[in-house]
Amino acid sequence: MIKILFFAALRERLDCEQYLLSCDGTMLQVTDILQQLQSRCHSWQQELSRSDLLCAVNQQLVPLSANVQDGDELAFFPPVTGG
Amino acid sequence: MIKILFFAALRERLDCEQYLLSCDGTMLQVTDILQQLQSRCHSWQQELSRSDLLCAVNQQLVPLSANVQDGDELAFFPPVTGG
Amino acid sequence: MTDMSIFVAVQSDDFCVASEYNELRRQSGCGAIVTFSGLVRELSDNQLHSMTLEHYPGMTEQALTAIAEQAQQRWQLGAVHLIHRVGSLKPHEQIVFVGIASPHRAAAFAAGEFIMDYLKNRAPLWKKEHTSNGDYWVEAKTSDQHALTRWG
Amino acid sequence: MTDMSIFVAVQSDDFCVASEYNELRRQSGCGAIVTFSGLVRELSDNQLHSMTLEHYPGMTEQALTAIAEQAQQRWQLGAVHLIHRVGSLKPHEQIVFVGIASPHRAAAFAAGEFIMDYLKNRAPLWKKEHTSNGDYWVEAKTSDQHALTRWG
Repeated sequence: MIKILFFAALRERLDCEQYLLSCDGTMLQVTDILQQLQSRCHSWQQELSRSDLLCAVNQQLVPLSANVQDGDELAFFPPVTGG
Repeated sequence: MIKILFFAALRERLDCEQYLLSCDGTMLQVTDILQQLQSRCHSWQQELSRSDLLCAVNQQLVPLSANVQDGDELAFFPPVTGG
Repeated sequence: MTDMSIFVAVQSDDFCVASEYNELRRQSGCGAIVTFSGLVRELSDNQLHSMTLEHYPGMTEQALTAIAEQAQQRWQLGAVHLIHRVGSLKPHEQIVFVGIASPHRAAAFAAGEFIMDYLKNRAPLWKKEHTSNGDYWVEAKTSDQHALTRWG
Repeated sequence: MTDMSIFVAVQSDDFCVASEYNELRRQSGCGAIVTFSGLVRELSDNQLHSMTLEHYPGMTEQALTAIAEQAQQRWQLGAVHLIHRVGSLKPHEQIVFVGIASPHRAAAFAAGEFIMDYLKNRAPLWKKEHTSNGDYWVEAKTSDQHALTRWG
């Protein structure tokens, strides 16, 4: 199982805070997961193909080419605006 | 009359805090006054020819080429070390 | 300077700059203390009623700690205090605090700027403004992205 | 931002960073407050008993005000507070305070650094250290002179 979190404007637009993806144990890239999520519906397709989408695996910022495996916590969010 | 003030290490080395120079009303350069002061004795000669000597006329930093006139307040001091 | 310390907090409560400053001052061997505080600015015409700071619990603390550690690797620092508030904030309220104690002023200033630049680009925090005209997520500024380039 | 203000003081009394910060926070339209405090550092082996800050009364106040004004011409600043102590100071005591309130953090940081760089080179203040080995006037640092070059 891979836990996927969405934050801020992305969370609101997807109307989803957390999504659980079953995982057969093979190593995946973040891009593979994104493709699966994008195929859910038109709005997910649109929101998850934004060029400014940021991604964290196990709470570390990573590029979309990063690997993910069973048990990981994956998060997608828009550019940050703290400070 | 021109009031001349000395500060910090320079004041100590000259053993002089304030020096009054009579002035006949003609416009002088700071360098002219320095020459007069340097001629007083060997230690004044030495201390007042240091290349890092700073000068203020009427409490504004100026180069040694600046003009001074009767009634001005002139000050010499070493590089500043506040902050 | 005998030791280095990092203090990081993510909290909904307000912070007290005076307390943080007094802690930083206790760091031995430090002749320079720089603090930065970020406040909620009003919009023009007082349209901003409040702001909500959303964050990624757990990751925010890690990200802020990592940024403080990077600063300590780059400069000789005695102490770094980094506090970010989350939740609902009104205009004029304090949002973020960065405090640096260092032997030297150049290091203290540079570390403060570095930490704020990285925080603005790397810490998972998002602002939503509640205004007379509706609620809006704040857009990231390209100037904040450009600020990072100077650190190589 | 409705107005700009400059507060300059040269005093033997200690100052209170918390009070200065609270004043700076009152400046409307400012989202960023940067403070710098300089403290008396110990020498190695605790040899420093105290320090005397000599200054040029009258000129010091003028020089500090002129530096603050220059900063306000370069950057969009709401308020600048600049306090320098004179007289006898012990290790760990506060020497100098610079506080900046500005709409933007980059301006606040830059103005703080600018003011300290100019103060170190232009304000008529001199430090004499009283140590176990005697009394010594502090030598000006070339690094402080070089710091000025970046401001053009």
